[in-house]
Amino acid sequence: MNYTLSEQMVVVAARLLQDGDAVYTGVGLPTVAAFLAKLTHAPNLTIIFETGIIRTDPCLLPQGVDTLPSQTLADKLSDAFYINTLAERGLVNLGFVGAGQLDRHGNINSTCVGDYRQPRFRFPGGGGACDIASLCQNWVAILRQKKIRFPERVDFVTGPGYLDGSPGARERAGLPPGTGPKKVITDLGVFGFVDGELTLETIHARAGVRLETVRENVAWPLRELPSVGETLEPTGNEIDLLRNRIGYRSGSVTESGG
Amino acid sequence: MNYTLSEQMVVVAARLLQDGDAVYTGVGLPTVAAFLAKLTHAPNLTIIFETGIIRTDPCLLPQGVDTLPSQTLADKLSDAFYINTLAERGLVNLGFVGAGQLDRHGNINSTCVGDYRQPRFRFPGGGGACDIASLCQNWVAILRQKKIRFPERVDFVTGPGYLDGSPGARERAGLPPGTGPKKVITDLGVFGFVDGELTLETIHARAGVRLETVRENVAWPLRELPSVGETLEPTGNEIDLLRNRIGYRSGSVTESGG
Amino acid sequence: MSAAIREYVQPGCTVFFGGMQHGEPSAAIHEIVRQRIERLTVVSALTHTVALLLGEGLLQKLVVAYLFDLYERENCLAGRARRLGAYPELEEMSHYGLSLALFAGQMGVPFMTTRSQLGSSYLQHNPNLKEIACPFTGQKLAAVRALNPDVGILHTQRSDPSGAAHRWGSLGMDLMGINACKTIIITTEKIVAPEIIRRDPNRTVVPSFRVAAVVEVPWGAYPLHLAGCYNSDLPAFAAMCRVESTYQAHVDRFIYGVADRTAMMQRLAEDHGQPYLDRLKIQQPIESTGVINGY
Amino acid sequence: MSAAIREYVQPGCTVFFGGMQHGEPSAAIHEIVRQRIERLTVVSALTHTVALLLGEGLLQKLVVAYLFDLYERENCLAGRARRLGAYPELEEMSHYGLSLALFAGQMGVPFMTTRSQLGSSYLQHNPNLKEIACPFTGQKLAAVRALNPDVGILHTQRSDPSGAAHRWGSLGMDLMGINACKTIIITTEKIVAPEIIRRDPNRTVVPSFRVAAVVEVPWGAYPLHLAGCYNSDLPAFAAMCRVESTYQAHVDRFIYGVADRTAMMQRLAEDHGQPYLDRLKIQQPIESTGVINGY
Repeated sequence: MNYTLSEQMVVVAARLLQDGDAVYTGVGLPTVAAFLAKLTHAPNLTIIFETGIIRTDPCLLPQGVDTLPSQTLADKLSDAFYINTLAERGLVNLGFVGAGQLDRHGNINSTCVGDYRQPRFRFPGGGGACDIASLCQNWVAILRQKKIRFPERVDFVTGPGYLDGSPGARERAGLPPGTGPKKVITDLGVFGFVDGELTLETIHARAGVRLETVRENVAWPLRELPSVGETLEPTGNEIDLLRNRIGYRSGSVTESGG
Repeated sequence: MNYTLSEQMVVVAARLLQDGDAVYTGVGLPTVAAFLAKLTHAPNLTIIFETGIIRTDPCLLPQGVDTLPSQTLADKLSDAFYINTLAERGLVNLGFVGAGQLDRHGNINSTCVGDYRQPRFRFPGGGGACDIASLCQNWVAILRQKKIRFPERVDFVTGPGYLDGSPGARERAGLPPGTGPKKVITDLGVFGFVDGELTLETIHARAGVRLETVRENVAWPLRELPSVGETLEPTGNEIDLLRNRIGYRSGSVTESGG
Repeated sequence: MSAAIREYVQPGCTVFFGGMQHGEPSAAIHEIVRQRIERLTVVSALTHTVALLLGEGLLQKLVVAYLFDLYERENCLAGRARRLGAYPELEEMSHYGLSLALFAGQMGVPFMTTRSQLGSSYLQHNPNLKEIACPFTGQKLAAVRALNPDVGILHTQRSDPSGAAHRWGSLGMDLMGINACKTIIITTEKIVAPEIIRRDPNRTVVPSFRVAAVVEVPWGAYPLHLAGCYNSDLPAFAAMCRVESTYQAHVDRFIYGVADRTAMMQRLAEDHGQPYLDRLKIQQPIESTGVINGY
Repeated sequence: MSAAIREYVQPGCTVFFGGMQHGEPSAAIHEIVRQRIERLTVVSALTHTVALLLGEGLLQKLVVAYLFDLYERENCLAGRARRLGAYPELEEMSHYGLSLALFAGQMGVPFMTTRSQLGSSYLQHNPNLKEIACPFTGQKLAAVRALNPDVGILHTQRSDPSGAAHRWGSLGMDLMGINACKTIIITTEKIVAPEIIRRDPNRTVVPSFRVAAVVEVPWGAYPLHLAGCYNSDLPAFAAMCRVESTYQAHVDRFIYGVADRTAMMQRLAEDHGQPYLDRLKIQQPIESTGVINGY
């Protein structure tokens, strides 16, 4: 079966969604993943975009989060305030975020590298990523994997993961109990968290990814499950839906949410 | 000229409104007063009802604050939250309140007489009176005058006047600077405040009210302006507008706002 | 209605009713009375038929700024509650305070602030109000503690079968109130196709995943007015509450004596003639220009 | 437009622009560029044409959660600002944090709270965020300090001459943002009769006593989309910003080289043909069912 790594990432993300979930998604792969879940195993999914759009029907694939297609015939059009109150109330099951960088404990940085006032590198900023990472019941980061994007410790915590990784660190900081990053999906593999530390679960082996490549593309000795598996491939139905029903073309939308 | 004391009260209230004001009014006399002001000297008045109605056109005289006539063709229909944010921002020039009782320093009580948990007498409660008394730039109380309704000190401060009457008492309590009661209009006379104390300014002498009657109907030695005047009577035009344009009949609406 | 109330309104629970002097869920309140669901804590603002819960002795607590029926000179309801041993505990704050308590509940934060109520006696008697200092300016503020009622009931002009509903007219505490609730019941004048709702999604009250039950009930807010639907019959309601005899006759005939709101409205028409109800209907409807969406 | 901007947008003032990835007041932003009003502090969320203020060196400070153009690899604007000595000071918080800052501004209270941003680095670098403890529960919260911009500009689909305007579609930070501002400018696709607005007063943005100026400007949000009016032309805008040469040509021809938005749209039609604009228009309009009011 022929598929791209982007399609693999989308399919992994889609499978994390459960029927009946409310999901907070950003532009790009997360939206495609939500639409795919909706058309497969999660018909009662509610999809939330940060400008205030709440919809249960898929729409023409948005080029941005907010377009006339993504607004039209929405279930509710509200605002950035309202949808975050849903999240802070604990009513949003999952959030997808993109990230400039992600560290050993799942903290994300979409702000800057180096000193905040004299940064070596400036990202565009976190947008709503911090809100998703702070407030949704759980969240999932989707980003392409390069060593420089996976430092051991980010210089700026734009969105809190498990902070220093100590037990209860999020709760001590005041974040809602039980929240935090659940998975990280890259073009190389899928990661979970064990004791607050990023932990490799599966690699996209069928698409040709090797374990060594995954290890080489984080800046610290990567923790791995005792037996790292192979990411389940997309099914023919999933690829068909992606390409022909949703209209997704790898590269036609940007990678990052949030 | 024949007119009722209610009409006198309405006319005094109307004359306190200035063109361009935003006024927060309750059911009854205050609404009638706002409509009268609108039809005479204050065509650019904005009238705000506490359920969220904001209108610049008079409407059929509401029996309650909120009716289909008072909603229809409003300038904006919002909610109890929104209109109070306007007040807390300092954007509401005047508020009218009713009161069960009003004391020497202009504090109002629409809650209870006696101990709060074992009251000798229960009023229906303050509703939005405290918000008006706390937040509007200034406020005016309208109530019928009986000694029992003008105690020296109320048992429950439902809406803050000048509290204990000491200089800056409202500001020390944390209330917005410069706010407070401006006038009290009764069926006997019109009062202002001097040094935070209720002070008689005019009596409805032309309607037969005597100074002694006003003094007898407060529970403390009443402070008076050096020369207590006579309340200016309604003009023929005002009475005509009240009766024939606004449709106000004395007794057809209840006295109290808030 | 009967099933929705039985399932979601439990004895002893906290209920929010929308409709601040406009379009309250009176049919739902009648059903609560009919089922005699007791020990309720009611959070509401300027709702009128809540008086029936007081008169029937079903209240344990009221979280309000105002309730006309507490004025014992005016009608028989508070007196009835006393005799039934069910005069409710009162938790009082101002209307804005109450809207902030519900707003904080909607937001999932533990409190909100205002300068209203500073200097008042509410702060001394209500433990859910506290004076705090602003961390930036040092200024005093009244903190109002969040309220999250167990169940909220909002009456609406139209809803689709999933509970995506449109409500318009003055909104009182409807939006923050219903959003603050853990469980939401939507009652509606008319169930309509989802497309009717989705062609104007800015007006939708809550997303349907928040709604537990939807009940179609024409005249569901009577005797209150409801924008676009009917005017109020409040003078008749107030008169009925004044003395025991008319009150008792009313609840026997129009609540306990009927199965539902449809039967109640039939009885009203029988007793007073159909023109009695027809005169409440909108005589001069004014329809808005719609909005355009699409792409 | 020219007069409204000149009167109300002063050099050095703080400006809020509505339109979070939807229908921003781009014609007003062009006019600010044309008048070269400098040292602006801009408060906004996901507005695109704010990039022009950056590229033209007119910003002193940005209060934002995200600005694409800070990503210097992607386009030439931040680099231009640096060269002009006008790279803005950044005050950053999350989008929800920003909406709360504006909401507190609307409310007239000095702060609002959320758990978002706790544990993040925003709290260390932004003095307008502080950790506080809830007076009721003791739990930690992030307090976000209120923002009251000097002037706010919101583009709307329709407005009456007094500034009572309807805006629909996704609302981003429009309502709390514009309400927080001391002075409000409404720009609108179409000036309509007051009756059109008042037949649906639930949709009215702010009461007209809050509005300082109303400007009719068709295509006033281009290159953004605006619900009911037109789709976006953002890919063209993003491509234009990538390198100096196309950027400079664009601002010369379409901002400095024209008197107003009408002239700009004429030039676009001249350069690219009328079909270029026609394709942005709504191809399949969907009109809502109106609401009824009256009595």
